[in-house]
Amino acid sequence: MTTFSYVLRDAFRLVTRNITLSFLTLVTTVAVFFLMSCSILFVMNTKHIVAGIENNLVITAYVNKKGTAAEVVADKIGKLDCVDSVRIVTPDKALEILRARLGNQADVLTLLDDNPLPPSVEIKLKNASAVSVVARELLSMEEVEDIVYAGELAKRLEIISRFISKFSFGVLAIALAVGALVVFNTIRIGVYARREEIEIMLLIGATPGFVAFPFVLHGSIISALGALLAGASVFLSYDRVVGALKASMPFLNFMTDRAVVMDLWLLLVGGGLTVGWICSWLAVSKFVRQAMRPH
Amino acid sequence: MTTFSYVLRDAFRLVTRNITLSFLTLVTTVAVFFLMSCSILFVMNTKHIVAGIENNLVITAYVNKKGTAAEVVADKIGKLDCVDSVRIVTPDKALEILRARLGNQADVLTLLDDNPLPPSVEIKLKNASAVSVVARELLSMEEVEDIVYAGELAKRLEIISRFISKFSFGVLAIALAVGALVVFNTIRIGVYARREEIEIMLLIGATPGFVAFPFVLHGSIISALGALLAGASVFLSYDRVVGALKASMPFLNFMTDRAVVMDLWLLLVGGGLTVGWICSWLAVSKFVRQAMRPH
Amino acid sequence: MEIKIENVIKQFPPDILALRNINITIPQGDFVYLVGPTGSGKTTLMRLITREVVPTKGRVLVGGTDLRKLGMTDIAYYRREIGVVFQDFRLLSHLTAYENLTFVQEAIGMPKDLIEERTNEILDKMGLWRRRFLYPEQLSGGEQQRLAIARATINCPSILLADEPTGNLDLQTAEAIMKILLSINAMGTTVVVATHNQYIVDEFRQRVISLRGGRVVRDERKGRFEINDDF
Amino acid sequence: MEIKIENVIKQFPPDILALRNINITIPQGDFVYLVGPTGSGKTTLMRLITREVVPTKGRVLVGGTDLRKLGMTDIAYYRREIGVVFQDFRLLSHLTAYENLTFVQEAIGMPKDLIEERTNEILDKMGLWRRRFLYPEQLSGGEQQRLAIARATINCPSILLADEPTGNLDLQTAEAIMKILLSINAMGTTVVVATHNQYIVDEFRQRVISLRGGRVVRDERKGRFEINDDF
Ligand SMILES: Nc1ncnc2c1ncn2[C@@H]1O[C@H](COP(=O)(O)OP(=O)(O)OP(=O)(O)O)[C@@H](O)[C@H]1O
Ligand SMILES: Nc1ncnc2c1ncn2[C@@H]1O[C@H](COP(=O)(O)OP(=O)(O)OP(=O)(O)O)[C@@H](O)[C@H]1O
Ligand SMILES: [Mg+2]
Ligand SMILES: [Mg+2]
Repeated sequence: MTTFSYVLRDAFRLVTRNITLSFLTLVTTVAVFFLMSCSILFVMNTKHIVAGIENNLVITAYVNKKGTAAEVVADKIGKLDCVDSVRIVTPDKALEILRARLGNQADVLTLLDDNPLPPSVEIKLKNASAVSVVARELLSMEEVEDIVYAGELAKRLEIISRFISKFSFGVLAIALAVGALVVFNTIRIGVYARREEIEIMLLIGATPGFVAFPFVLHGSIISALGALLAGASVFLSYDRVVGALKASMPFLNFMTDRAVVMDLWLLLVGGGLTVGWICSWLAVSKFVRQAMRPH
Repeated sequence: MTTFSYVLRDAFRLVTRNITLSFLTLVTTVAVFFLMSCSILFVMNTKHIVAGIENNLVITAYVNKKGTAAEVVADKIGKLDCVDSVRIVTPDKALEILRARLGNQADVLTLLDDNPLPPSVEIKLKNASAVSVVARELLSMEEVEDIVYAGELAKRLEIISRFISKFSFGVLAIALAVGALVVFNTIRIGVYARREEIEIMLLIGATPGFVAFPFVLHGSIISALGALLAGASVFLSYDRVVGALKASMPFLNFMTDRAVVMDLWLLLVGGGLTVGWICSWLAVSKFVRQAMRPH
Repeated sequence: MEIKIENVIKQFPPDILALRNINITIPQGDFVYLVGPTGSGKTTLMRLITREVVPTKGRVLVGGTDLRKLGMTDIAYYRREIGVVFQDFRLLSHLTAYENLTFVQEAIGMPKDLIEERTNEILDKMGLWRRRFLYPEQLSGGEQQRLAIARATINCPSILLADEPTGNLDLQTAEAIMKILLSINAMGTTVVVATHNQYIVDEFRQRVISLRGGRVVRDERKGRFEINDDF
Repeated sequence: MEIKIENVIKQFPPDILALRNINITIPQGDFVYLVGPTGSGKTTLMRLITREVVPTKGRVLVGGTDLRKLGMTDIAYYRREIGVVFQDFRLLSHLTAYENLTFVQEAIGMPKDLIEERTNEILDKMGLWRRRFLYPEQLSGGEQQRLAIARATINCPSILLADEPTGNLDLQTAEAIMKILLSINAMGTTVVVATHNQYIVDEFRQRVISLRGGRVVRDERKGRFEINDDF
């Protein structure tokens, strides 16, 4: 009991005694975790935006004029999982569009004996990767005469999306490494600064665990607190920042789900605690073992 | 002379004596500077890509059929600075395009007594912000009957481009702050770890400058070396990374100018040196002044 | 616990022979002066017993256990049975005088009220009561030394090693300290005192082990301080 | 440089009166023993002269200059004229014995070959030649003390302050050290030695200033060590 209360007090002393130093470390940790969450949110938003663009992907299928061909196609395709919605464009509608395009010379179209334009079905997809599947499906239907879709754009978006997934892992890995390094470094230098004390404590019968524990606690507290504060500032400012971005770029589809940011926050604190604990332990245990080694 | 050589040796000793510690600090600095240059390059590439898209911006101006109206407009507009190139689309060409669009029902167009389509001029711009200027200019010409341009897209690109400029400052500022903090922190803790030595040196007659200098040198060296190594790894890997990206995303217009990366490298090292110098000086000078204060 | 040092040679790199074939047995409850000129190996001998130093050859047995065989945690528990007054005090500079004393008691898990009581008592006995909230660097040399002695004795160790415990003290205080050490010894604790202080050795006569160049040159019950012990 | 301590009172927070109205004049070339029981203010008095401590009241003049008026760099240059053997040695733990000596000479910009020569000479004189590549923590207590003395004297200071310079030394070595201090004094250096060592004070008789509870209770030319100097 007394032992445990000593450990707590000593960890507390480690934090408070060199308040400037602890503060600096904390600020660094906050900055690192802040950068980290910013990168994560950036990646998440980019994915969200790309997904938004993908949602507007449309395949136009021209069908033959026989009876209800358009309805049949729309029905069949509409049942696919990856399809968001379908819309039928009748020949009349198509002609209307052409007429609008020809402007004041559109009268020429009245000379057509029959509407030569085919009916078509516009299919909205849920994501870019579905394009080729749906396209193949459409082509296999006898009702479909031709299909037109932004094949290039679809492919591009798919590639970018996949790349961002990879990139996000990279950013996370680097940020995590830097965060861990900063904590490890701080604790290591802190241990080094108190090397004499550690040696003395070990000499007067303190167990290695007892000596190491305050440092481990110190590292974990600073790291977790850093993550907490970084998360808090992100959480509190996210809505406002996204609001401002949305106001100037309403055409981009930002992520506005607070729950996701909240999850990120929790994840951050958990990660901070774990990283702090592991790093401090690594930093201090080797040193203690070394100090126990006899001459 | 002897003094200076001592200072150099002591700075060297600071680096080598706790080689693990110096190494850790260095790795942290490298990581920070690496993240920093990655952000900068990311921003530069995004701007480059946006600029590439802007380059493909086109305004179509429909002109009246009188004589050489198209040539006159093309001539006048072609002289503007912000215009990249102009191309005249004759009515025949326009009809051809329409015919292609109507497919096997295109015969209907042979019924037209006269080509109803107006001639037009396609104007390629250098950047999105020029769109409204050119548009206004075109509308003021009596030869021009109507203009069509991707107004929304142009505006969006302009906003995104401006936002990225702002964002790049933000990223740079945060990265710089974190870098400075890490260096400051390291030196501060290093000073703290050697507080006894510093006190003793001052007691036996070393001047404050003499005591502080090795620390300042140490901080500058680590920081500059960190920037150097980060710059080197960026410089050496940039071509390969961009090559890989280009291969999978050939439609994006990546920056491939090595000179820019080289400039960035130099900037980084200079920045690292300056930041290291200032931070170490701040870290050590206050401490030395404090140690000189009498009881 | 009996201390048995058997055929111990200690060589520090590269070629400093601090101890050359030492054979000493100190039964539980003995009081031993360790004398000898500077650099003769007194401190090294004590550090063998705390296992700060392991012998290059030979072995050190305390209470029948070869110290070399102890694991890290074992050593911590073993050291709690030994009180040491280090030649350079080794006080914890981030703790006040009061905290330096409570720390060692907390480390072995003593109850809080007992700690408080014993600490106050010993601070008073050592004349440090008015200095209890000062940090070591704010204490005079003699005050630091007394604090180091207080720390070493507060846990009633089985073995007490005191390396030059009166080097910074005036005669009166030195005498008072010696009386404290003797009373601790009377309660059954083995006490080993390394010293250059002739007055103390002659005043309170006990077993004297004299070192010279890392060898035992004299081992005498109720011995005196001889002039060549220090030349 | 004459040392003049005028009406000095030093109070440490909260209420520790370490010095109470001290008036001492030490002319250039004097040799002074500072005696008194532990905690009587000897070290504090010396720290007035190095300007580690400034008086709560009164002033300290060295060579006519009020130490309180010196700027940071002035103090550094002033301290180069003072050699100090600190009670706790204060050796630089990251430097070897050899480097501890060269450092102070480099700090004042002496030429390299002279440094080497003088360092080797004094290492030999202090019996530390074979230990020159060891770090302070690898030296015995007496060896550290001799290294501290070597460092304080190597720059031929105008004033030499030695706080308990023989506390960890055997009699023979202590005598040798005293002879060195006397020979330095003979060359015109003011020497102030704080000590509890009766034998030394009586053997080499010089001016004795005796402190007690922060007051000067005796100031005698060719004085002896009196029994109540240490009680
Ligand atoms: N870690 C070490 N490395 C090298 N040499 C050492 C080490 N520790 C001690 N020595 C040497 O061993 C010898 C004996 O040292 P020790 O400290 O035991 O002497 P001592 O009898 O305590 O002397 P003193 O009375 O001066 O304290 C000394 O010459 C010292 O330089
Ligand atoms: N920084 C400080 N803060 C508070 N008290 C102090 C400080 N420095 C010294 N003292 C007190 O002033 C008194 C005189 O101390 P000083 O070190 O001068 O004694 P001394 O004569 O050198 O004793 P010793 O022979 O034990 O070395 C002591 O009681 C000490 O506790
Ligand atoms: Mg010793
Ligand atoms: Mg003193």
